[in-house]
Amino acid sequence: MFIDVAITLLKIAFVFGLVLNIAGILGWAERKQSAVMQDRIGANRADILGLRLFGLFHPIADIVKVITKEDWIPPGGDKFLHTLAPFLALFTALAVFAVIPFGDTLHIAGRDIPLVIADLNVGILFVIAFGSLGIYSVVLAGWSSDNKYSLLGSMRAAAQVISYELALALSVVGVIMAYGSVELDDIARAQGQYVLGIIPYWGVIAQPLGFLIFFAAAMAETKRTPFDLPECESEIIGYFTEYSGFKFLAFWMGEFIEVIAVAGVVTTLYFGGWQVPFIDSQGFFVPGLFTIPLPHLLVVVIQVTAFILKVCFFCWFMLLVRWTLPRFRYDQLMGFGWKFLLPLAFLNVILSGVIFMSFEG
Amino acid sequence: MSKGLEFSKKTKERLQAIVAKYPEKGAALLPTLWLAQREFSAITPEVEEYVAGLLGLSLVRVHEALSFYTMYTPQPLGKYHIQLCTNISCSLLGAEELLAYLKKRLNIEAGETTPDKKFTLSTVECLGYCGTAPVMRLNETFYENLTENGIDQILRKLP
Amino acid sequence: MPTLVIDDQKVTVDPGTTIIQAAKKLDITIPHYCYHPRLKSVDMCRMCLVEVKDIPKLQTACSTQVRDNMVVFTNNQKVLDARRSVLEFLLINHPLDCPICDKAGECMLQDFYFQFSRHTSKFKEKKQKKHKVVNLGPKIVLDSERCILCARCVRFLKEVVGTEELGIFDRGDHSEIGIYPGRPLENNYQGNLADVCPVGALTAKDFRFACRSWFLCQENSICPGCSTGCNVLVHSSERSYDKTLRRVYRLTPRDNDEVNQSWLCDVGRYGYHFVDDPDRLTAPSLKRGEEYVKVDWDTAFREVAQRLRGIFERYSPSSLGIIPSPQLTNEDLYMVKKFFNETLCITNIDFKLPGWNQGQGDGFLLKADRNPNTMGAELLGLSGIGPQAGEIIEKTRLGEIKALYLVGSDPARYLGEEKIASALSRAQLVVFQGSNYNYACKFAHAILPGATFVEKEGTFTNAQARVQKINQALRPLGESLPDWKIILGLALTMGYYFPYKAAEDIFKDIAREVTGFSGLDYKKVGDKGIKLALSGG
Amino acid sequence: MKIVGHKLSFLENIYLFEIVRGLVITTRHFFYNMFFHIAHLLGYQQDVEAAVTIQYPEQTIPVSKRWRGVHRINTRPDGSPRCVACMLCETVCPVQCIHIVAEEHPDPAIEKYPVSFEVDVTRCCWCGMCEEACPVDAIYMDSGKIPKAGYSRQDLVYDKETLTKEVPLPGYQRSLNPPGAGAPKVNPMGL
Repeated sequence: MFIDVAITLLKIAFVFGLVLNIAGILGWAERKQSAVMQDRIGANRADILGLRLFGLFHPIADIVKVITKEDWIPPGGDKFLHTLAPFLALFTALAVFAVIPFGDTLHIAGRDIPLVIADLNVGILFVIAFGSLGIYSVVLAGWSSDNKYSLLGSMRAAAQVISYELALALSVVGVIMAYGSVELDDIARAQGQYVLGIIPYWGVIAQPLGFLIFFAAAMAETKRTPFDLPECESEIIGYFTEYSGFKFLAFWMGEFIEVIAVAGVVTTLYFGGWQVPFIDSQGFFVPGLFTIPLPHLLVVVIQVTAFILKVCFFCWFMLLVRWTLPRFRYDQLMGFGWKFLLPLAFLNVILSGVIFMSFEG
Repeated sequence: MSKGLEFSKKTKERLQAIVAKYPEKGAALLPTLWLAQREFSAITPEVEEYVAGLLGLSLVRVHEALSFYTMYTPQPLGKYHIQLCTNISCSLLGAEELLAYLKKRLNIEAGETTPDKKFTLSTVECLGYCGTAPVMRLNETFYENLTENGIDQILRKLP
Repeated sequence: MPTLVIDDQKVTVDPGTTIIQAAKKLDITIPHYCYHPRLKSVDMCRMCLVEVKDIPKLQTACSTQVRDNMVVFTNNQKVLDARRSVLEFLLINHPLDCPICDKAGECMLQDFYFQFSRHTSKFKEKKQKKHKVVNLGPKIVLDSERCILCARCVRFLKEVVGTEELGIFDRGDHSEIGIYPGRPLENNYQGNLADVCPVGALTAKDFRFACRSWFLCQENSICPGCSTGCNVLVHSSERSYDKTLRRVYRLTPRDNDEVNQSWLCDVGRYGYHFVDDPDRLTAPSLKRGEEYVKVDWDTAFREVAQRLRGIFERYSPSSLGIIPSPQLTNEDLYMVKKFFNETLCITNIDFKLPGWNQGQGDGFLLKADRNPNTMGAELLGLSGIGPQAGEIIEKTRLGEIKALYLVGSDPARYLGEEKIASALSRAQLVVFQGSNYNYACKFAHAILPGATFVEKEGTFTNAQARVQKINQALRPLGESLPDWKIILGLALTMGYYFPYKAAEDIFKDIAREVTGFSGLDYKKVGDKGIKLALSGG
Repeated sequence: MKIVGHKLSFLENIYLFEIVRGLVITTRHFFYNMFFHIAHLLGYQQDVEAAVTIQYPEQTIPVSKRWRGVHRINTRPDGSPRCVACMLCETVCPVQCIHIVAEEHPDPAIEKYPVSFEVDVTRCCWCGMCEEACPVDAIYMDSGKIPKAGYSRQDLVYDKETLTKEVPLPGYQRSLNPPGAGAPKVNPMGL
């Protein structure tokens, strides 16, 4: 019993440590990547004793700066909710990681340790539920700021998130149909199959359209360009106008954690989760030809590494998208969500149903 | 505030006669200054004040006249005042050399007086004798067609 | 009455008028330097040459008297050519240093050069060097190189002042204006020399290099220096251009035949410095213990009102004394009278401090009474209601008067510091309202900063009973307010409302209620003022 | 209203392909620049530029000779400013960033000089009209300098001493009289 708790705590520490570190690095990566994409050099000024390390100290400098800033609450605002909102944003973004499996079951010392913090049998619903809960932080932030522009920003955000929630959820239905489970671990495991014996049966193969819909909708959920209307730091005033100091940082981190969460969910649902093609618990194999056995621990390490790399790739990809595409106009945003993505998601569900039915039949 | 400065009786009589000629007393300024220069040898500030008082003029008016006319002198001159013309005609005919000669002979610069107060040398513009240039004026006598020798003779004859 | 034609316009003038004056009637300006309307014409500058029909040579407009049927051309080619040539002559030895010349921007030579000449100099020889920065006296500096020898200054001192301190010395192109060696300018009107000089030769030390003329705004006002009430222009700028951070740069006389012609005495001309003096009071302050604390107007009003009311309740109106100052405008004084005398029934009001009118006059413009509005204070009845001002101070010393309200007056100047100290230290409440710090402020329990004459609007009544208007040239310094507004605010705090929004409203009431002022308003007062019709005055 | 543009084709209307095209462009830049950044780090391919940015203040762009930088006051042979405090630059300045206080110079030939000459570079709009207006060849903007940041507004109000110490960037001098020049070559006022 005690050891179970310890193992769970260890997993939590591993996952959260990883996530928070990646989130911190994403702040640096966003600057550097955008710079490199735009033929610039990017942040490189922060130094410790003359050591600059490609600007890697900038996140640290940011933290120092943000912590020493004045923490200001609007005099007319709701003090409690104003303080609660940013932590809610952090919490909801972080909670998603509880159900994301980051590796195959680890057999060690006679124990079976599933490499997921909480293997809920309603994993997908949990993910979607917490994704939706995130909107509370935004609405509370806008409302408690006693600023009409903040409120408008939060209303925009609420409308946007609710709109894309539908498409998001419906696109996941296809995945559930394909693998017959709502448990993320099952879905990840099921993606170890092969189509025609050689193509990994990943979500993106089974649900190409669903993937696109899910990815677009998930991007919208993270409230980043091209869907960044709730914030629009540069021109329209967003919901965290009245935030400063560490609370602002919390929103900021929350956003990056959401990016990682989306990357994790996309990986799990559509890109095989921790699966590495042609490597299973037995070892490396070429279907129908031969198998090279590998030790169990090595396989698990490879798989966990693969998962992390996939997540990193999607983080990179989302930054790429953010620095490539311009922002939607608000009516275009709503039109896209309701008139395009939602019907497409319905179509995807029906098509998937028809296809899976016909294959099974 | 003439500090004991006063015309002699004879001069006073002459002044009376001069002033009588003019409708206003102040108009007699130039002859009065001339008298004063004769009497006191130079028109010093004290003399100016005296003249101004005599004629009921302001000091500034007297000073204006004094500074306008070159024949009034604010400093006492030597016994002999040599005025050498250095205008065009005279210069063409050697006035410059004569000036240099005079300077050497008297050992003074133009505008200066010898230490024994005998000679004062000054240069003037046209004296109106261009036809017989170069010309110099010694006190009230004009000497024409000057040469270095001529100057020597003139100066030697002086008492 | 000769009728003549100037530039195709017919005009009828008095016999003996000169062409330049006749042209002025038609709003034709004939350029000139030596001519000055208030000085004798001398034909020195030749700038005013005009063509008269049937006279072959050009005539000087400043001295040629008009004849009947005369035909004058002031603007034909012949005249313009002459002007151009005259200017070329005048500028032969004139240095081209407009950038450092104080007169630049208001120099007639500069103006006419740009208007009529714009020639390139043909003069290749070296310019005549003359004396620069010649100290003519305590207030005036001469730059001989810039002088065009129009002799306006010489004639001004001869004809107007009569001191004949300046002359033109030397001859030809060596001619220079100057003083008799060792006799600097000493008269009280030398400030006018800088105004009279059409070029930058004579400049006032007070204004020299302080500011460029084009940075300054001008506003019509009245000199507060004495009871003559000379008409002046206040030259000021809200932005400071010199080290002393002043805002008013100079006062210049404004033409008014009835008062000061075109002149201004030096006492008045240079008496404006108190406006930007460091001793100006800029914020209302209250005495707390030994310290003075700056407060806002509301607090100051509340405190003064409360303490005044306390004295009222404990004693009687006769325990209050008010000493206004004849430096204040009619409007200010009327407010004093209306509030303190008519509303609060205080009878201890008097402005005549002993020696109030015993300065030194000079028989021309400067009067012995150095207050611009003595007549106004008299007419408004601020004297003779109760005891004299000196008695009010005495009564304060004896403790009969518990509260003393000084409006702009400086009793220590007349009565001596000792007397004031012994009197004011006895009073339970001393309120000082005024623009500058003076000895009486030491004993004040409340100091209310008033605006100076350039910072407010109003009227003065001069010794001839002429009502003249002052205009606001600058914003009041710091938090200071026009005196009538202070009394209005105090009255409001004490519960008395007067419906005045501007000084003009008060003047309307003065016109309604005070004999002599009846039927007047600001429009009728105008720029030149209006003489009151006083019976038996 | 006139709508400028072309009608989108079907493929463009789907956006998907256009999005991918955009992503390809940025990705290409990313990898290209990334490659060279790393190569530079390892000391290779130094001559290939992978970024268009300039590392100011270590590097600066070479500016045109007509470029207007921080003001400079030209000097007389004795090192004092040539300025005669005529305030024409102050007059012409459209943003009122120049503030001069004039005073009598002990030398009557110079007559007037600035006791204080301040340029508020936070207000300056770098129009160069002061250069044009100056009659005595005193103010120039040829120092080739960009004003450095300051910790207070007063840091960015340059006084007479600072401005006099500025020298023209070599080869950029616009005045015919170098600082401290003897006989002035341009001499509009005989100064």
